[in-house]
Amino acid sequence: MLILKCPYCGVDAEETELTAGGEAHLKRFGPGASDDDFHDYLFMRENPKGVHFERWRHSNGCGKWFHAARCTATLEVFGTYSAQVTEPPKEIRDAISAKRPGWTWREFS
Amino acid sequence: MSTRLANQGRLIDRSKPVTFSFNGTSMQGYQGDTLASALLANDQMMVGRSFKYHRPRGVVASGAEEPNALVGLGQGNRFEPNQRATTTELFNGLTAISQNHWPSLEYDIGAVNTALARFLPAGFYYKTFIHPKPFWKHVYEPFIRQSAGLGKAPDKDSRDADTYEHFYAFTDVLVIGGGVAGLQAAKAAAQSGAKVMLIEQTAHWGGRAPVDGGTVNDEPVDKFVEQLVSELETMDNVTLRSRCMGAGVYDHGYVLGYERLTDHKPGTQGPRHRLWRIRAKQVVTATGAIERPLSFAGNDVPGVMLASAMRDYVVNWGVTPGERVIVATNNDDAYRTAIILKQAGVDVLRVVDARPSAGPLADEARSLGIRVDPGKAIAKVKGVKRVKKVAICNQEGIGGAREEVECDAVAMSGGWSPVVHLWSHCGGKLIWDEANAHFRPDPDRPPLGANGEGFVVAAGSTSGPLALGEVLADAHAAGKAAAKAAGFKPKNTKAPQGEAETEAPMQAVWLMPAKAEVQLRMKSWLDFQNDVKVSDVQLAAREGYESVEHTKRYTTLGMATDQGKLSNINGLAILADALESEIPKVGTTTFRPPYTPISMGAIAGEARGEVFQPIRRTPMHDWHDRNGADWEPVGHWRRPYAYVRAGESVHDAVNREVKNTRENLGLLDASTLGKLIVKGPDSGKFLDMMYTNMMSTLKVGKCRYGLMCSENGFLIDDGVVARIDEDTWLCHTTTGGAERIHAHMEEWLQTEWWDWKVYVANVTEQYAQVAVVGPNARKVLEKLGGMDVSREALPFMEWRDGQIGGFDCRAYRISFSGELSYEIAVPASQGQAFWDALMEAGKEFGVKPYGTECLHILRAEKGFIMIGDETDGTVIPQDLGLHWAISKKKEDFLGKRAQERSHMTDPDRWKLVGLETVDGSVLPDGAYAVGEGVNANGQRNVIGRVTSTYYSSNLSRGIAMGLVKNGPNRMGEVIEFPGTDDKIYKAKIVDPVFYDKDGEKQNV
Amino acid sequence: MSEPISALNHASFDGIARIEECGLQGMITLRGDLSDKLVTKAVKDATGQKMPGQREAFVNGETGVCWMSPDELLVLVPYAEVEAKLAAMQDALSGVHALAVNVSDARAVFRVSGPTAREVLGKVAPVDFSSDVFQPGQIRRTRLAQVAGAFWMDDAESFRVVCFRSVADYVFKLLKVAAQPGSEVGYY
Amino acid sequence: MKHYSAFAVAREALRYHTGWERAWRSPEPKKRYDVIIVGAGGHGLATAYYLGKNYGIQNVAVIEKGWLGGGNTGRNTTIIRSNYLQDPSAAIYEKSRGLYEDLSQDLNYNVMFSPRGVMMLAQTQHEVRGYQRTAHANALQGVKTEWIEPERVKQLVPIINIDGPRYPVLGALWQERGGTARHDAVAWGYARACSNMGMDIIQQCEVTGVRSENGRVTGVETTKGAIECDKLGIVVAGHSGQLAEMAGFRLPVEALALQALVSEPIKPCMDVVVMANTVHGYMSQSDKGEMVIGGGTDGFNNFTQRGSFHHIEETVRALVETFPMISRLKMLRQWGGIVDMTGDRSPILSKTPLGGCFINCGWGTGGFKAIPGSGWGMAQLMATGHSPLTEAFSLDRFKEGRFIDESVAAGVAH
Repeated sequence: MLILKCPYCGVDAEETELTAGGEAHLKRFGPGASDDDFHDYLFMRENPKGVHFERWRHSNGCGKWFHAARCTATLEVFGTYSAQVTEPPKEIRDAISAKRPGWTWREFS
Repeated sequence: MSTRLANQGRLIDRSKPVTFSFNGTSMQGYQGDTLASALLANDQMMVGRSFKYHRPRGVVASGAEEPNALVGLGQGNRFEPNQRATTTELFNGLTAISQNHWPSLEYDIGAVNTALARFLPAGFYYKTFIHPKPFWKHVYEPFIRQSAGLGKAPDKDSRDADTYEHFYAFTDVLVIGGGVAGLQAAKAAAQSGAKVMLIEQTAHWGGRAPVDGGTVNDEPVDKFVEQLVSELETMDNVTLRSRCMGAGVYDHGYVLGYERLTDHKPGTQGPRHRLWRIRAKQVVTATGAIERPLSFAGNDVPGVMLASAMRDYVVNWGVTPGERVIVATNNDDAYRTAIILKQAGVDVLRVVDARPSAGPLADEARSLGIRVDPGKAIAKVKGVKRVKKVAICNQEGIGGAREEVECDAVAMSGGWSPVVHLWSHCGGKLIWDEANAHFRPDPDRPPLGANGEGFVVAAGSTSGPLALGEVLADAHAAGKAAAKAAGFKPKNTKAPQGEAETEAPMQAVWLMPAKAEVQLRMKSWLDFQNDVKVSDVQLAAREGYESVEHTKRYTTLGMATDQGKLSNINGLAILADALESEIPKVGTTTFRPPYTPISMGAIAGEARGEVFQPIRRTPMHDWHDRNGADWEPVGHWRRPYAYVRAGESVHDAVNREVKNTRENLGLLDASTLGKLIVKGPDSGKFLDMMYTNMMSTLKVGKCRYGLMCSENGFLIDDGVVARIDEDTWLCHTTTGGAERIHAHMEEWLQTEWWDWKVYVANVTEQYAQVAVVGPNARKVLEKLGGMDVSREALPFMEWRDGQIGGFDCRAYRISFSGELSYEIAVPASQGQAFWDALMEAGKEFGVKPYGTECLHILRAEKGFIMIGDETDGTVIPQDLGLHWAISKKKEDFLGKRAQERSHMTDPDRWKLVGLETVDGSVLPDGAYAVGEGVNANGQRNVIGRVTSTYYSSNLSRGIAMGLVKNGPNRMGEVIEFPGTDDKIYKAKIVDPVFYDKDGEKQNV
Repeated sequence: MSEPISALNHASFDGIARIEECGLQGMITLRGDLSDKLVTKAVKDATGQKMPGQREAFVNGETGVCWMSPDELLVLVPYAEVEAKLAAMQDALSGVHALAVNVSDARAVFRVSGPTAREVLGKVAPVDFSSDVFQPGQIRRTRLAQVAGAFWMDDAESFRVVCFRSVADYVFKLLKVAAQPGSEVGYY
Repeated sequence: MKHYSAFAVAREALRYHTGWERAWRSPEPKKRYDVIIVGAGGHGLATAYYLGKNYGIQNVAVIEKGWLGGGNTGRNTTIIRSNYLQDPSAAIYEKSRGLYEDLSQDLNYNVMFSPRGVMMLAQTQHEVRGYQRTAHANALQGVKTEWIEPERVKQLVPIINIDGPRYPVLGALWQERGGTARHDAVAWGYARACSNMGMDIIQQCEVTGVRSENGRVTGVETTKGAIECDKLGIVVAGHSGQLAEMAGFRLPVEALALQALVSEPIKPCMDVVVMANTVHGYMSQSDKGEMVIGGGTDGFNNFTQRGSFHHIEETVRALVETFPMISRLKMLRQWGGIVDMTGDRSPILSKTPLGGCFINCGWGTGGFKAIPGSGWGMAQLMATGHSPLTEAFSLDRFKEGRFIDESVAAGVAH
């Protein structure tokens, strides 16, 4: 039963107020993209046992999407942040480094 | 015999007798009794039968760990199987029945298994019952099922007479367990100012301490408990709940509390159980420790009891389970039982102590005249339905040279195991404590919370120490630590000084006698309920079931309703010994919630009957209900399937509605269709991405039918889009689609195109929407008067705002039926009045309401697709011949790239066609068309399937739509659909528009 | 037009707390840039209230404004005035990117009142109702058992609870169960 | 190996069961095997078994990081059915169900396959149409199912409430020869049979790397040293992604928590398996008497083997509504497992970009019932390079947009 702080309304929302939205920071591939790129965009999800970035929506609340950095092995939450960014902000990455030195996720570390 | 003592019994009120019944026999107890103590007071030694061998079973414990004394409680709609007598508070009129026997507790046919026990070792069923094959299902399994199971199932049609509820609570520190440790931890935490909640599973505070004795700050411990409780009660930041068990600890500080409100006074007003959903920053588990049985032959005979339990029965309830008692132990604590029994006037024949020597408590016992036999063991308990005598031998050895002593009860103590369940539920790790021979929480590896730090602290005997002074000191420190971790500054206070008699070290004894021969091991029980013996665990190890999980599953050790509370450590030790390994290396099985079983009713909470799930109602819901609506759930909405009149079948009603709507005038409650306002300068661009169609070019005042696909290319929704003004569109969705599509739009706006200036609002429920359909549609609107709804003023696929019959409305000239049709939206609060006005004005035009099935038929006659019928999540618009709705001009829309993949452009995809049976009958729903031969897996090759099929009363024949391989190129071909009724249905491939192909009826 | 009817037409129930449907309440969903002066002014003109901050609710009787999200407000006005207020608001906001829409009929409003009102809501919403955490002046959007809802407090012992109109019947029955006689919790 | 029978048990009883030998050997790994299977769960062991039985490939090691059968094989709700909609699914699940029919005799180990019948309730018109479609499909797929009316439902399941206020039961899809089996026994039975063929089951041995040369697998590195092989099968459920990474490719799977629970045991009251997909819950009664209950998955990646309690609540309230008499039963135990989910919620049984390396994963919530069929198909694929049973479940289907979507007919695919 996770609790995530919604960065938009400031509520420490429990899981039943939230909807999980899968991997964060996907780059959309549309018409003109190669079969491989399109396939990876739709299906090739990061599935780490450890640090993970994902999307959530405060659906039974303010309705806003946001991002969370979380450990899939311990469910530790490193932070939540705006949905309107294409990569994890520095303070989130630093917070993870403090807890999980040497972590990597996709091209981030 | 077991009997009520003349005095003692701190929890009972002898002035308040209580009458109850057991197996139909009326008995008496006192207020404050548990069912178990009352049964023992009535000399009811045998209370049930075991699971596998149907052996007689008596009360063995005094609390939640009880594996044997399970009863069926209550009657009728309040009957509950498998209730523990030890945790059931006695009340007037309580009825209990014993379990797992036939025909009676005393004479049980199943007890033949006990004679056959030798042939029924652990896992025997894996090796037998293999031949002949059909016998498993028809002979062996029914027999096993009937003899297994414990309690009687409630009546098949019983409906729980009680209600349940949930409650959310938030606290800084939650303390689980109201013994001295929990109370002290709560105080230490609360002194910091933290919000503290303390929950206790029983109705009493103080736990074991008042029974075990000792002093705190030089006062008797029960006085200390009393003072502590009243002190906590006066603290504003402390909440105390008794009869509330900590059932489970979950991630991020979520804890389930199981409060039993009326189990001790059934029939009183209010819910029976309340499930607390507690969020705590820190959890203190002060759940105490549980005494372990000793493994000796016959340790399962009624009358053999945990030493601590026997002490509880004497002190708490004034009941002694025997008059001549033998105590068997490997530690000093059991001497307290001997002393208390003796002081209560019970004959304590001797203490059989496996150790060579004991501590001061033994001296005290001796001074009371109790014989102490060091280095001795119980070789065997004799007796079937109750203890008759005990054979005593040397602990070292195989159990020879026995001395037999007649007695009627045995108190046993194998040492104490901390209750580590709640610590472990969420990942807390354990360490093996060699001195006390038990697993205890490893404070360095606690369960981790959302911040990655530990969020559970163990306090008191849960964390290892057993002596009163150490327990209090540990609990005090735990309370402070929890408060600190929750962000508070604990007061610099000292723990109260607890004193108890010093004890000599215990000695791990896993088998009595240490080298017991196999005949004894086959009678030495580990799991009393499931009939797992020492020899079974040894057999599992011998056969290679070496992992503790294998052994558990192979033998069923610890899988009974007590979940191994008494058996786990003893079983592990036997396994470790058999594997010539060490206990910590063998490890434990996983502790899973709940701590003790909790009712399904409590888990379901209020969500039963009318509030099981929300039913969404349109403003005209009650009218439909009063006028014969046969309801159909669509998502959470209810829509009338048809309006059935007296004497009509549903089918008749549908046919009547279809004809009437085509010939006269039909009204459909279309309020459930989603309505989303999309506004902003980038709305056109946005909707062009959302829909396959071009929406940006739609003219103000006009409507366009639109298709939505997922990014994976499949159709997900459709509906009419109206352009309201320069930067505002109104998008209709399917029924139940509004929330989903609204969320879909917000997702793209918030997470992909956040710089686009678009706002979306869901206004679905602002409006009651009525489809006015049929040749007389215009007439009724004109009669009501108001806006011009003529062909010229309001052409097909346009909308206007105005008034009709005095109602402010928006009228859309759209048609899902092929008839002259208007959809009129009025404010929801006017919906019923508007509907009434239409019904009244429409009388002369033959107005009748129609339901969803009629809607389906009307659209199918016109070849219109329905999301959910023609689509199923695997269909792309191209499959449905909807190329006209897929813009060729747009570079991009959601789903466009997906639809370019090889399988999506495969010319062999199944495509939409109409289907007409050769004989006019109705094709079966969901039927498949067959091709030639079979595939590589021997399955019949198929070339298509029916997606919608109806009887058309207008055409007086069956009509259908379907997806057929290469269908549109095979017009006129007859294909075969095998039914599940063994008939072959032949159907001709035709154009999907069956009715009014030129659209003359709607364009009038 | 005929007399407008709210979802449950003032139904009520007395248990450990009083539950009543409040009848029709004028409501406008306003989406826009909440830091925009024109938006602030439009709110002020319609309600007399200043712009609420995160999760604030400034409500006085049937008039007020609640913060719904960083770009959304719920504007409350008397039901009879909603069309006029909306028109004025739309007019005032014609130059900015904003959306103002009448949602009065899309909602139902309940009052839950009495000394145990906090407890009744504590049975259906995953929210800390402690008086030091949730007070008049705040709004919380959350879940009422299985449906979305929002509430604020009019005073120390009464809440106004908003849900969608179609589930008004469910929410009413839900609150009735939560307020059933004999179900006092004694927690708040 | 000692043959199991009632006679053998009786004979052993006379010597207090001291003569039983190990059900499977516990050897140290050899230097080289023809085939290594990673993962001694049901699927891995079954693959090894049919490699030996059907193709004579017996120089096989099954490597397990924990204890055999300790993953999802031992923590599912044991339902066996094959009433799937899509042809490839129906083929592999029906093959599997058919193998279950004779598995006890085949393995000489009683796996307690109990074809007591599986019923999928239709509680909306949409579900009625969906299941009628499935019934038609099954008839052509050689899967024996039938559509039954509410009266028959009540007759088969007396404890059901067929006219509940919210979702009355409108009928059901009934598979008479579906049922349950004892999950642990399936793993143990296969393990014993594999061991008996001379295969090595190596427990407590974790694979830490995959070795390859020229794009072909040559062996694995393990905590018990390097082991060579010609072919490698990765069959590790929740940890497929980690193994695939070692083998140098990625998988379109995500790990989610799936939960289940049991009640305390009661006397027999329900003889069939009932699945209610509209309300998301299913229930059967074990031979022990427990009501065995399962629900849906969490929506987020999770390797903890713990799920969120609200899913338990949702499932239980659905079942209390469907079977009101369970309200006063008690939940004895809840648990969770890690399931790997693919993009279309159907499994992957496939060759991989690494030569000689095969993958079997993505069973999501429905793996137990598929164990024999999956093992049969994987063995065929690994031995011969092709299997009609596994063909449609290849890795490349996602790129082509060729999905096997079972949610079409039922919301969940347990």
